[in-house]
Amino acid sequence: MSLLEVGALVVRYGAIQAVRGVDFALADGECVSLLGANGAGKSSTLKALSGLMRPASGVVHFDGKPVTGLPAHEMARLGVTLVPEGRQVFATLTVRENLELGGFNQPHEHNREDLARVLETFPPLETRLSALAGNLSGGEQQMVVLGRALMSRPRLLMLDEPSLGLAPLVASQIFEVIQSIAASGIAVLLVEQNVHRALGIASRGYVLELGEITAQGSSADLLANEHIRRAYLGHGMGEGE
Amino acid sequence: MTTALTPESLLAVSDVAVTFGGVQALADVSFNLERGEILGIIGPNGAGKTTLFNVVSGLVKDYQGSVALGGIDLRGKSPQRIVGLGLRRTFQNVRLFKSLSVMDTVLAGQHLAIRESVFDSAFRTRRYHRQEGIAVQRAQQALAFVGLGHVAPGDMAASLPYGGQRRLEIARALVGYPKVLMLDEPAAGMNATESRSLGTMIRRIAATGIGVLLVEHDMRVIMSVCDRIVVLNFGRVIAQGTPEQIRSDPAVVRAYLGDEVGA
Amino acid sequence: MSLQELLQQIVNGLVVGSVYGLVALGYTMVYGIVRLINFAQGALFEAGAYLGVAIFGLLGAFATHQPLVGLLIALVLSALLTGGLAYVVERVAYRPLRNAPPLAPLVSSLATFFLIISIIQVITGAQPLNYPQVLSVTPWTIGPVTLAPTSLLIAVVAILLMGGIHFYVQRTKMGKAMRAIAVNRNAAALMGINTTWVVTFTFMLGGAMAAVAGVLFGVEYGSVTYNMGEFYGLVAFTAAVLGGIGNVPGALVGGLTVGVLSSFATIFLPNQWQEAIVFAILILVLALRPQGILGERVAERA
Amino acid sequence: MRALTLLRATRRPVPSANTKRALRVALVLGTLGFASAPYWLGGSYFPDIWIDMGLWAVIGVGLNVVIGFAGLLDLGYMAFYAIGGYVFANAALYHGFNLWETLPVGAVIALVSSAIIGFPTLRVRGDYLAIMTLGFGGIVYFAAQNLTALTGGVNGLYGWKTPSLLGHPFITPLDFYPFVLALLVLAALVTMHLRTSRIGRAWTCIKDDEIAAAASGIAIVRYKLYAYMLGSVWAGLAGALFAAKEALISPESFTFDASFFAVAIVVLGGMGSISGVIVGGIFYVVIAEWLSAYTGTLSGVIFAALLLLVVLLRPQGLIPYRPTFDRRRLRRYGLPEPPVAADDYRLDP
Repeated sequence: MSLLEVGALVVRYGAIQAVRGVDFALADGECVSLLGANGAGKSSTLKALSGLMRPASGVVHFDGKPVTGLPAHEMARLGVTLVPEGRQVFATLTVRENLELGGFNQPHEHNREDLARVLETFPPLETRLSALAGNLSGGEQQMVVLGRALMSRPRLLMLDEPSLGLAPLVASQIFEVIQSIAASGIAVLLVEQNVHRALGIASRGYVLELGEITAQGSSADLLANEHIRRAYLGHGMGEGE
Repeated sequence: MTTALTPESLLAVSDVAVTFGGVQALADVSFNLERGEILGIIGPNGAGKTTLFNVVSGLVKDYQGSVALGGIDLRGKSPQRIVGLGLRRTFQNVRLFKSLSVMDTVLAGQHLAIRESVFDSAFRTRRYHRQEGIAVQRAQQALAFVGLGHVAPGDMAASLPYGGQRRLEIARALVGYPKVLMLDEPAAGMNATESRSLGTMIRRIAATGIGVLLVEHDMRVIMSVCDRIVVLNFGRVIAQGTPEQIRSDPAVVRAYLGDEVGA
Repeated sequence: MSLQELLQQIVNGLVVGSVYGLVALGYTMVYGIVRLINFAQGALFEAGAYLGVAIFGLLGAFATHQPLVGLLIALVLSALLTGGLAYVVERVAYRPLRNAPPLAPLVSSLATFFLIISIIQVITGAQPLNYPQVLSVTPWTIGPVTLAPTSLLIAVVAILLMGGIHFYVQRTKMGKAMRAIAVNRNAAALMGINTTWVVTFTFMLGGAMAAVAGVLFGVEYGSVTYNMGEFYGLVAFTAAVLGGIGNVPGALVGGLTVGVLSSFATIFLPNQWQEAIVFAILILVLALRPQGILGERVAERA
Repeated sequence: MRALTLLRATRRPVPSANTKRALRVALVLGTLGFASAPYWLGGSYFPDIWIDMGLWAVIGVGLNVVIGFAGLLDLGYMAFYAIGGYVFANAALYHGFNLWETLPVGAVIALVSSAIIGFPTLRVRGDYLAIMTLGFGGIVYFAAQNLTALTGGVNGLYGWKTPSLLGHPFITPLDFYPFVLALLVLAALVTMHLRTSRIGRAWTCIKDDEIAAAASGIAIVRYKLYAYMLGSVWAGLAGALFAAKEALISPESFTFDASFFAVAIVVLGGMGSISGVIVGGIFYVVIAEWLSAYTGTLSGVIFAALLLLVVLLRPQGLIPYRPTFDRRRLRRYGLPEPPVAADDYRLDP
């Protein structure tokens, strides 16, 4: 049975329809990638699924229960955790406080265990626990937000462009961590502009164009598909229309 | 790569570098824009396009290198002064004035051109009527130019459908008779038909001699409209050339699709 | 002017300044979390003071026999009731305007302020009301200065409470949630924090502190007037801005500074000008250093 | 170009020309009747009330420039009313100036003082501005109470020679009434004209979106300052007339409460709407006058509650301003009316 089922999801910003009725599903423990050029509607989809935005229409089921339109904090309590685009650490709070906020709804014992695990996953954070998160480098901040997300013991982890603005070497480290998270059995919905990396981690993928799903399939199929290239780099106008 | 300041270029960006709190947002960015040319600026999310726009329009003041508009160095000039020198822009998320009518929106775009004093306005002098008459006529031209010539001038800007709002925003910028027009993702939220007619309009704008700087994610628009394209990644220019050259440039493909795993 | 007089004014200023700081706390916490100048804070201060009068009245003879217990009851009850009032204010006048243009919540909090003090005025008939004397009024003489035991009690209670709030904001889960919301409301919601409730709670906490300040103020001055919320609300706001709005320790620093400065003014200027001094401080700070003494706790968004 | 036909916006149904004309005639007659009421009602009570209404309407019209046009919350507006009043009182008392000679001086001093206070004030953030004007209003109030040499302290100033014009002395309220009316008409006309002009559009732009306004070349701080000045000047003039008519000026007219009521008049009447704020001013005087027979403080409760209700339920006010562009202007400037075809024009300065 699917962990997450999305049906005919529509997201609007005022007059603009950013997501125009997408359907997809994700099984428990599965890692799926959501691909597409900027403005294709990927972030909007994640915002709607995390409860940051109310979908204009459509149905979302999580773990068999209808969760359409639930506010963000309730989605988070159900185990749906979004790591938003652009990192968004709590800049004036310390790294430790950032991580503890991730486990806001977890009992205290969990927090202690999880903090140790997070520090094991991200050794560089160990020495920076009492630093203000805003003073960290981009890579370290990405570790903080990933660690923060893991502290909530997510059942579904949604990542929005985790490699955005990171130097290639740092991005590689982040991808390794994402891979190990996916391997640990947490379901992952990955939005990432680095298509090869994303499909390397995910087993399946969906391609979004102008708010609609235009292709889907296994990662291998999608990588072999000209469709992806087209979605990102486009064709001349008039072609293929 | 050092490009000499070329005063004959309409817009000359030379070796611009910007650092935000230890992060290099832009480095060694140089390009020229000529009269009547459409230059596309593309690159993955976070590549530095917005920062570049902000440098040119004067919102980011702390940068290295130089930006010159029509031979005039823009360093230290306020955004409003740069507008006066002939640079106009539109916004990624349309920013219209919600309590102005369609006509008044385009009149507001002529703020710097209308020459009426407070006294003229308060007492409706002959100069007021003369100035307003010219301004309204120019506004009508601009509205017609962007394809809004049939819209009732008294309708509220916000009552237009989305594509119409985008056009109105362009009219507001055009009516200031800019030398350089910067369009920030004008096709965002448009369907294929709308973005095609937008492309045609951008071409007509350039045909009047305006240099157009176009940031856009819709590759169909970029590839079919631009004369030249500058590709940014991690704040650096990784490629520069015609749409044909860019499309097949391996560095560009890598920037967009990422490295092969293990590569 | 003698040194003795100067020292005396410093002491007086510190006592009343600690009360200002307590009111400033409400402005600063609400501003920090939702970027709203909650004008109603001044009215909540006044409401707290008047509720104190009512509670003392109900306690009757008990308060005379057990003044400290009476005071404690008045403080706690007034804080609870005013906290409840702050809840109503947030629900009615602020929450519906969360996404309205920025002028709307300002005007609505102004209207709320005026509504509350006008209602108090109508009920009490614009007469000053007397506060009972809580402790014996024989002042202590400590070196060159005199200090009433009540004044010391007031300063101690106010400063302890502010310390408590600081600890609460820094150390507890709720406090962390408040600070997280102040930085980034959406990201905080993604942590599973019910941001709506935390905001409401912050309003209530600010209201409760204002009520405590109101009761302490009444005890210190012996009476309350129907328009005290107007002027002292502004004084407390000045204190909040001076300390750095959004900054909890700043509220104390700002409160004490404003208290001492306006107390000094009584030496150098005719009595009525004390009030003008506060306005002058406010305008100078806003014009010259709007981030305040301790600097505004504005997050650089990553 | 087919897609463009979709851009045509829908319009409200237009009432028939006859209905419109009948309504307009009724409105004009009603307004004239109301404005002339002191003459046919007689006595001195009604002219007094009508002058009050007129002055509060002027206050509404002036503050509307600041709040309604430029979107700046000014909580110390009555300070300029005080300044106008005290300038007149001093000029009349110590220099033997007549009201008519003082009015321009009062206006200029209100302009200058608003520029002086506005210059540092308007650079601060929007919400701080409200507080700063509140502080300014407070300072002027305390100055009025305590600068006894200039203001007469709490007792105020009085006892100047009755103003006269062309040998006709002004004694009864009815003598002053036409001038209050004239000031109101002038204020309404001028601000109405400003609204549909370069400066008025700039104010609207700043109110709606400062970033987009700057991108159109509008100097934000300068135009905010203009709004503050061109709004305050009306309070200065009204204050001078008020002092002349009362033959007394004292601090109690400029409390924070008065500034609050001024804001309430603008928000209740309808921000940006000139007819709205005039009705707001009249409404305020009616309520205050009617309630003062029972209790003075109840009007505070009622006005605060009304203000709250309006902000929550009808933020555009009782008589909303409906911005539009009058098609008749096209005819006036000899321009074709839409539709205008794109091919007819080149984009060329």
